[in-house]
Amino acid sequence: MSLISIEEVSVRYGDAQALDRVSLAVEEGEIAALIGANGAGKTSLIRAVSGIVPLAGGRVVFRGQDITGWPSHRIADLGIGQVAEGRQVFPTLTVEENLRMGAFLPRARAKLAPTLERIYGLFPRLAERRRQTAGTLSGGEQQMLAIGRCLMGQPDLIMFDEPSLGLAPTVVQEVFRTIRRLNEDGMTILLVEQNVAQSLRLAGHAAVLEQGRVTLTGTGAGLLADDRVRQAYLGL
Amino acid sequence: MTVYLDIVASGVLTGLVYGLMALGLSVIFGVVRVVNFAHGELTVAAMYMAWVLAGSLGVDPILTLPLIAAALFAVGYALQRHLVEPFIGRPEHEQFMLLLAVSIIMLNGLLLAFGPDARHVPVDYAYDSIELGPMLLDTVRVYAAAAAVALALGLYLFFRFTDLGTAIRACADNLLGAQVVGLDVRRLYALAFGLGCALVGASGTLMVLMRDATPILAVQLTLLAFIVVIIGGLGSMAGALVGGVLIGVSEALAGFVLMPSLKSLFSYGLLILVLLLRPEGLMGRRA
Amino acid sequence: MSARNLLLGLLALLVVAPALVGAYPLAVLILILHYAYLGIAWNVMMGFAGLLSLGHTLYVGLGAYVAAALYASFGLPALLGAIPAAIVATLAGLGIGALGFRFRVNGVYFALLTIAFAEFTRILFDHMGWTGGSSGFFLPVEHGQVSPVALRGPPILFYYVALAMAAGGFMLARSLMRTRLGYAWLAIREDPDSAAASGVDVFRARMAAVAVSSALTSLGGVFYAFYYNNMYPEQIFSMARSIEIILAPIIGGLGTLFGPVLGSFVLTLLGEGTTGLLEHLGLAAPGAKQVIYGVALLVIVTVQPAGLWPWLAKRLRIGRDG
Amino acid sequence: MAEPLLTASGLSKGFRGLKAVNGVSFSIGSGDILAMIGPNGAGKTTCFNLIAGAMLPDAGEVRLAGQPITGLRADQVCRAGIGRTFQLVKPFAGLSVLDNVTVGALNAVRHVAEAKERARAVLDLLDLGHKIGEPASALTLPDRKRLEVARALATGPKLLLLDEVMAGLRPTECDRLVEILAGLNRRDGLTILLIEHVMRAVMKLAQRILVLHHGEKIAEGVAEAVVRDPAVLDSYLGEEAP
Amino acid sequence: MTYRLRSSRRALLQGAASAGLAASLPFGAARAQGPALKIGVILPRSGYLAQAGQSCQRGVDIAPQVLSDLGHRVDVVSVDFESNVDLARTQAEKLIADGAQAIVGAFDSGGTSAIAQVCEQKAVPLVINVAAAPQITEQGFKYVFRNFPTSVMLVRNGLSLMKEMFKATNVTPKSGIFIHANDTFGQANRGAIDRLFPTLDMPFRLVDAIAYDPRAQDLSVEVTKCKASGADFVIVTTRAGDAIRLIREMVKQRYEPKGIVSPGSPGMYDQEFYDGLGGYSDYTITNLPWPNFNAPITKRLGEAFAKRFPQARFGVDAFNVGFTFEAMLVAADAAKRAGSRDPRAIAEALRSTDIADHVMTGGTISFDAKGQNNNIASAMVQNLKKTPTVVLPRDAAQAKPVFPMPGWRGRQA
Repeated sequence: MSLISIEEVSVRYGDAQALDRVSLAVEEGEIAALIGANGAGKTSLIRAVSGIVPLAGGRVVFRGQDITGWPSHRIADLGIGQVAEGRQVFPTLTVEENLRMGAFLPRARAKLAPTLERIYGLFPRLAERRRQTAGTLSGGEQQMLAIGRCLMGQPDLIMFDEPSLGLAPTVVQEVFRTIRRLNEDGMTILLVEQNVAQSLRLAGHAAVLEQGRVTLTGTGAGLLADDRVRQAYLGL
Repeated sequence: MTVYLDIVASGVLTGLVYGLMALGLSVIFGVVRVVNFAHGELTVAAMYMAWVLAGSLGVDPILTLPLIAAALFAVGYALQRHLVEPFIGRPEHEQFMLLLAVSIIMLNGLLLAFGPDARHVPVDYAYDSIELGPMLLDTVRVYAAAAAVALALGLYLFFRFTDLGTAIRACADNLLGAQVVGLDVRRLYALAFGLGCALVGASGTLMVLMRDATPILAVQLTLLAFIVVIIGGLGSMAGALVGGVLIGVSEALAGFVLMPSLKSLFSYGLLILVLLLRPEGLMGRRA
Repeated sequence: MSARNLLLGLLALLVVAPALVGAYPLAVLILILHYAYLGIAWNVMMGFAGLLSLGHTLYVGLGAYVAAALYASFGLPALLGAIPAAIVATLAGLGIGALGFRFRVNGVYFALLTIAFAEFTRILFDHMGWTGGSSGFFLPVEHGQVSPVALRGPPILFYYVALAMAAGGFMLARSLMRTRLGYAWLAIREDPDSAAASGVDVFRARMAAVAVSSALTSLGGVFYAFYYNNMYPEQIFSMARSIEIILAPIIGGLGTLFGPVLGSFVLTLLGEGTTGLLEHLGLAAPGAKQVIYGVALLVIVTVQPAGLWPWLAKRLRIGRDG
Repeated sequence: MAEPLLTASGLSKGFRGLKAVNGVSFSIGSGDILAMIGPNGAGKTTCFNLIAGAMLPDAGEVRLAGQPITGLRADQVCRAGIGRTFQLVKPFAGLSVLDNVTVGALNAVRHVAEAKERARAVLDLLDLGHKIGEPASALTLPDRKRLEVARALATGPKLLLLDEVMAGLRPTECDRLVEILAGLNRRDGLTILLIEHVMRAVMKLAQRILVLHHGEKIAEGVAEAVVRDPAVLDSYLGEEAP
Repeated sequence: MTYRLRSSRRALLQGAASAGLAASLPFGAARAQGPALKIGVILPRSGYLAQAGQSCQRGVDIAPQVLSDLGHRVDVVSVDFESNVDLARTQAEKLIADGAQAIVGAFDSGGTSAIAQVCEQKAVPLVINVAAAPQITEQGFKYVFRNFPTSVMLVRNGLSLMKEMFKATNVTPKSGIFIHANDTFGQANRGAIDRLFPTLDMPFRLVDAIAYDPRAQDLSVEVTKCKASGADFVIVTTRAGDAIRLIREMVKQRYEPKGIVSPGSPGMYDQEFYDGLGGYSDYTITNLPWPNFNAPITKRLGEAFAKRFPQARFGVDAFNVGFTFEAMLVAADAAKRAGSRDPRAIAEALRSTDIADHVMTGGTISFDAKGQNNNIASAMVQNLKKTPTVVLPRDAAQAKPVFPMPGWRGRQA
């Protein structure tokens, strides 16, 4: 059984269709990648899964439980975490407060202290800046904070939404290394990216999203070699 | 010279209570991003509650403060949950009309219930003054201001050091971020609205020591709260207190040096200047 | 039914109304037309250009005081006095607009700025000796004089003046909507950035909206001054009055031409009706009427936020022209 | 050689320490089509905003037909002859499709009646002629994208800035829009600068491509050559450098 | 406190009921002859003037019975204009449309002026009960009659009564300060004081005049300013609420002038004032027209009042009740003399009004060419044991004036 299975999900904003019957499954312990251009509907998918935007159709099943229509805080408490596009840290809260907010969920409260230590170990930069407000951090540090905050919630699945967006190349490498490390520690990951090659290289399964529809699926390596992917992205 | 000391002291004391009242408006706006046009009506409702309790139980309003604050918390929570929530994200003028309707209903409901007469709550110390060196301080004002400072401090501690307070700040800071980490935003919004109203309840209770309760006071108090929070910075908690003191002192001085009837001219003048030169307010953050 | 037929029918009915109704309904009709006119004037700013003004009594008051003072001091007839009245109000509006727009005071903040200026002016007039300060300004009463130019005469004269103003305001708003400027306003209301990208000078178009709105509103003030013959800063510049002005267009339908008219009819009749009903029932307690008023507003805002007219127009199958 | 229609030199813009655009220079000849590509967050839209007067550059200059337009307001830039669309579409939601485009057309012609005529023609051209009565809020996303193009086109620009107008269009719709734009370019000599991710459109339309990455220009040249440039591949596909 | 709440609501209900009762009275039941005169009464029974409006309304409620005893048959329709001038106008239109043959009102100068316009246009007489702004009778109305002093008259009488008091007590203050609400009435008084003070050869210096916002809830700065001026005599023009706040602040700031005197403003003789201040309300003084309690008609009015409003004090409401009753009396008297219910004829008869037996002190009620009664006298009314008591002029005095007033210390709220 897949950890999460997204079945025929549709999302509409007013009259505009953002997602059209998208299906995708992520197996426990793997990295699945969803690639696609701007406006293809990647972010809509993540927000639909996490209950932030309502579904116009389809269903989402997590560990065999239908969570369609659940409010976002209950979905998060089930163990579905996300690192959102643009980081979405709390700029006037300190680094530590940001992290504590990640553990506001009932499932995570008890393990707050040890997890905090673990995250400071993982990202020493955050430990150095724990009293600083998040708004004063650099983009890369904010991304670390966003990942750390997500981990505070003790998720079983992390959805990454364009974690490389707007970051310097060296930082991008670091982010991808972190994702790989988390996966090696057993975390299930759904990675949504424009950074095609890097994502596909990491991913076990991958899918291409175009205009709200899944147009290609396969293994990461398979898609990486697929001319159709190259065509879609470079018109080669 | 001592007369100026008296004036400034009295302005500061009054200003602190103004500040506490404005704090309620500021908390609601800072988190929910809705401008509560029914602010004055809620304050007056609290004043009437204090009057009724004082009349029926014979208790000093300061002692009934927690009760009234709790009652208004419930009112605010329900208001947000049932009326305001669907209007989040709707155009500003629609939110304005909604709260205007609430304020019209409340104002006239109070008029129906209590009539237009001003209601005074008698306390033992209503006519007392405290001598402090050369200064003569109004006892009522000293108590009310002290209570206001204590409450503001409590609020600060709540927001700064409790997880719930931090969570409310997080909602204000980044709504999407709050949803992303799984905060129950709707409940936190209602809590914030309730908290804002609880402050209104507390300040109304203190206000009734200094002012008589009458429905028409509501519009004045709404405008006053707006002036205070805009000057201090809409959404900024320190700003509300600073704005309150600033208005309290400047009104007192303008009234003394020039003419009392021109007092509010200065408040509005100050408001206009702040709107033009520093619309985020003296203590506010630049958007 | 077309908008034109509805309009002509309503106009015809209103023209013959004085022959059909008594003095009291006529007074109510005058009130309805007056508020419809003010609503139309306010709607130019909010409904067309998206600028929320909560201080429109400023222009009512300035218009009233200027025309009344000129009449009392120099015998200048109302029709001529209306010109300086409109000029003064327009200058005030342009001043507030220029400050607000240049300093980027938007949305709720702009609304508060307009309140602040209105209140500021009220207190100023409270202390202005030559207009009587807070004890009010009174116009002399001449007997037997009937002059539309001087706005002196029986209620029926004021009725037709109010009707002419409402009809004129309506037609002016309607034709403005069809000009370059009208399109610029609508564009700004919907999205200032897109409007600018489409070549609309946002600042100038907004200033034009303020100018038109404040000038029209001030004429309403002139009417007020000569109809009531007395004015007090406390009352003519009051915030409550600003709210009263904006209720009709919002309830009727923002940005529509018929909205302010419909809103004014509904609100005034609701108000007068409940007053009468409550008195009849012996329940005429202070505040009861306004509570019903507030509930009506609440219902409309929650159920029909676009206003009554768009809803009605759809049922009557009337197009955008309304 | 004739003076280029648009010249941008040394454009820079930072937001809170982050250099969104850093010393970007390029030019477009009259009648050319230039595509600007690069990963998300590369600074493309900021570049547009600097050219269109929506933002003031920290440094650098923009000239249109030799005249400096840096520091002009958005509406002045539009009147100078640059029409634009927004990446996140901003139609006048409460207005009809026809009125949306009429607002743009009023930049080109004096009278409302003429503007409506012009708007109708533009809408016909973009296959929206059958929807002129509908409110813009009722349009689907692809239709809104085309509405944005129509509104910009109706302003009568010498230079058209298109920000990801193909995103969300079906391949056939995309091809149709390419065809229309190519026609305008061919027939009327309309100059176009486009930001685009849909490469099938870029390759069909653009004579030249400019690649931005982290706010800087990393490549510019003939389309076929640019997409084979290793630096471009790296930035775009995220390949590690060979 | 709760009791007062109930009583005011009951008064309202009774008011409504009595209007209905008067209308349904069978013809033969009244002693008076001919058809009843239909009087429309407009008062601010709600809104910020509600206190005074309701006090006046008590006069309206007992008037039909007392007038009937005098041989006048009236039919009263009362409306509330909610202290809102716009509403005053439409309510007047409505009353006249419903057949009111004379209008009585409206306590407030603004509302009265608006009603006057309507009455003038409809040629229906307006008899003003209370409204002092001089402009009302200077606008050239022909159907407006005022049985109430203008603010100039009030202030002139008020100032000369002060002189009389200084003489009677042999105490004269050194300097005075004038503090007033900045509203219609307050400014009218200010104008009158500015004009009259220098001409009346007053024995003290007026050091300053302070205007405050009538809506201001906090008068501490105002009192500080009075205290800082060093004045030992305070002249005030207030309404009920601000009068209470003013005195309360004086107590707190330990400001003890020799006297606090109002030249004819409401506030310091309202029930609210006594309830709000208790013992601190004593010794304050208002110089204003006051009922002549020795007149038989006043006695009859007092009896009717006591019967109808057992919980209210006639001695407190007498001013509002007296003038409101008199306005109705004046209208009924004119209608009787005119022998007609035609408003024009009543207005004609009003011009030759000459009523000697009436409630308030002063000469006969008669109107000059502008419709103003110039024969109204003022009395000095001092609060003694929480009761308004006439202390001057000597012939009407119920007690001796207490001046200078005792200090605040030792008194109880």
